[in-house]
Amino acid sequence: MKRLLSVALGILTAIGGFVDIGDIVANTETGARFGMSLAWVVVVGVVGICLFAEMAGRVATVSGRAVFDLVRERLGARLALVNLLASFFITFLTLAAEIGGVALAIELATSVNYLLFVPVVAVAVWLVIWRVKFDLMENVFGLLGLALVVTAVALWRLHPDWGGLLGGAVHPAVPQGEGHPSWWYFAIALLGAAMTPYEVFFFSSGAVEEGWSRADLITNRLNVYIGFPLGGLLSLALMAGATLFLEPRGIEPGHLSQAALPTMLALGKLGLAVLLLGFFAATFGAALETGLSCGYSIAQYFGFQWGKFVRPADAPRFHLVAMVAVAAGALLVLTTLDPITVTEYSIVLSAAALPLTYLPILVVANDPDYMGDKVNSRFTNALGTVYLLLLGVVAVATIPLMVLTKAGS
Amino acid sequence: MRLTDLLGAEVVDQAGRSAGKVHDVRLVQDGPLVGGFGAALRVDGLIVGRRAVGARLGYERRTMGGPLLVKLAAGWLRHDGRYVAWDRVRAIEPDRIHISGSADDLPRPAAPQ
Amino acid sequence: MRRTWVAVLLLVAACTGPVRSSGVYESKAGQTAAAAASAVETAMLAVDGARGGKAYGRYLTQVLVEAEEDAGSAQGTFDGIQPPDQRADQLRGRLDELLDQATGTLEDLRIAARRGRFAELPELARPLPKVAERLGDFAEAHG
Amino acid sequence: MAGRVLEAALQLLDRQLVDKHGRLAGKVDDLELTFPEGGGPPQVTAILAGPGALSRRLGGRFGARLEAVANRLREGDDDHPARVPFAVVAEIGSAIGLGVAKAELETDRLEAWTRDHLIGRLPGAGDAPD
Repeated sequence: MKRLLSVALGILTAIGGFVDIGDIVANTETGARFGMSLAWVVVVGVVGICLFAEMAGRVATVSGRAVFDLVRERLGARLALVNLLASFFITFLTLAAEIGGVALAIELATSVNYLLFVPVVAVAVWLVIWRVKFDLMENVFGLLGLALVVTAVALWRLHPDWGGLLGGAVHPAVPQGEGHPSWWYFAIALLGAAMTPYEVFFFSSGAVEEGWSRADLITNRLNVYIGFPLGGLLSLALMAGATLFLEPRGIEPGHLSQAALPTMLALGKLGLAVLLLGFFAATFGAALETGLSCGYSIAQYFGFQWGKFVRPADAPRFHLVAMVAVAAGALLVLTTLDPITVTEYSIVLSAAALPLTYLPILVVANDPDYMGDKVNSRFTNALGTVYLLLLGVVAVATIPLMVLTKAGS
Repeated sequence: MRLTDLLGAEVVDQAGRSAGKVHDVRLVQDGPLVGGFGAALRVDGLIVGRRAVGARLGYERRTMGGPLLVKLAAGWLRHDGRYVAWDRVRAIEPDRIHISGSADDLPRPAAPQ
Repeated sequence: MRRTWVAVLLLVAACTGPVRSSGVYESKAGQTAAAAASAVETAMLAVDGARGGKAYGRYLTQVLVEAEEDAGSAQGTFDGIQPPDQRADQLRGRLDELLDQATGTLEDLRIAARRGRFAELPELARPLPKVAERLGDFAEAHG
Repeated sequence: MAGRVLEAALQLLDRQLVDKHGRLAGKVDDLELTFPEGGGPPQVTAILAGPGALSRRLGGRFGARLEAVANRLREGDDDHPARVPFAVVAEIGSAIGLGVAKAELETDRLEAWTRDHLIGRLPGAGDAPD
């Protein structure tokens, strides 16, 4: 019974924890511009994150080594340092975007300028990282993030033309008046939003934080294979809402408030309140994950003690990095750089950086020195190879597309 | 001496011809006893080759699984690996190691476990 | 290295400098109209919400404030571009008239919302559908 | 006796050091090789860890600068990077297990400094997470 409960809890937090500011922005903007024609990318992204999160969780469980340990062991000190600088920069950008997202969510509820909330949010994020136990933190924000299910409820209550939505999704075509480069650029953004590197840093480090053993491997699989796809459905619900309300009116969303319009119109005040709570929880939870991931990646590269399973005094450099990252992220948002713009860049750069993280995971998941009999199956390897090739193409194409489309504008 | 002084150094034979760079150093645990670890690790020889990319992925071990594509790529990048037993090392200079004999008769490294 | 930077700077300068051809000016006008239309349509959805009692005042206020800002900044950017010829002057005159209508109405909506008079929003928003339509047509004609 | 065979770069370098209490104690940034007095091939006598050892791995301008900083941080006259004698190594696996507590190692100095001067002074640093 207790086991069942913990499995259920894990799945629920995986759903609630899937969506962050990147998913909210990418899916709303894409739905508003391209309808459901890029829905397939969300599916590709969800399958990809399932594949690599499961592998990273399995490696961490069996060998006790989290992702950046593997990066350093397999790429060597120099190449791994380049990787660290790139990954840290992107995770830091995402952290800043999430802090901005929390402040924007509060702004929507209070109509007080979001910049005023940024310092408060930063202190709150740091306090949770400093004091709150790992599983409590994960459960609270994962469960609160479930409030985003309201986007799916809204969609269902609207009685949309399901056939039309599905048709748009299964017959992808670039809408009239839009160019192929922009369409592909947004495809990359969606992929980056679904597969952000920090998610695997956090997931694998979390397995160590929670002291998973081989007996937990089933739980790992269930969390990932059930939780993430359901979380992906919430992304698609945001996209469908934008397709129904924003696309026909030519609205080009540039604010978090516009992502809330479909749910507000479908469900009214209660729905809106629940959605804003969901935005808050999703971005706050992701701010915690990215803040911790900044610490995880640096500590794992240099071999410092890391983790919330020891007292802060026993992991001083890890906590120092996390603290400085949160403070610097808040400062970046306080420059009045638009958090939505920061988000857009962070997800696209995430997509470009994915092979850096995914190649070492894929290789080590095949190494019996680490994995014993828990190495990848042939099927996992076949799928992993397809993704590695795909991500390689994405990494090469991203920067040219960014220049060509002036970052999708 | 540090391991880093060997890794990446160019290996040159008596005729002055290069055999490639040191990719790895093979250690065997059969030295004198040290503390709790048992026998000390002794340098057995150098693994030398022209290309270094992919050397760290570990695919030269027979036990390594797939994925096939990565395995093939790593194998292709390392196909010219040679082994220099330590007793052939004559002198160690910065970034350069002189060996006795000719670079042509270096054996392929035996696959480790 | 330094030469690369000079090249990059020149490239950037080429992108943001004065618009010489009227074709480019026209497409900028079309983009501005589309951005303003987006803001107006957003405000209309917010007013729909207010009419049905579907949203909290603070959220509505926020949406309307942002819509006004978006339309205003689109107009500001466009007005900063030097029109290259007489045809462009004409285009600018027509678009500015539409933009003034849009920003004026959005201003009224923002003021009413800030004062908490949400019941007045639907009445104040009456000109919006027409403005949105004309902006949309303009954007399509000059896109 | 044919002993265990290891590839130094592949199976030792860049691995995590774990102390006898399971605490993380740095990485294998380099190995110290010593020629035995009686002649013969060099033996591994210590693991080198920390910025002083890592800097030389990284090479280039960045590595040189890091080495300069590391030298300045080091107190007194010991001019070698932090070393872990190979005698305290207990196990070589996906991590390198040590038979001592990390506080006894030279590699712990920067960690201890950060704790004593920065993190440890904040309220709640010594509390278990709750």
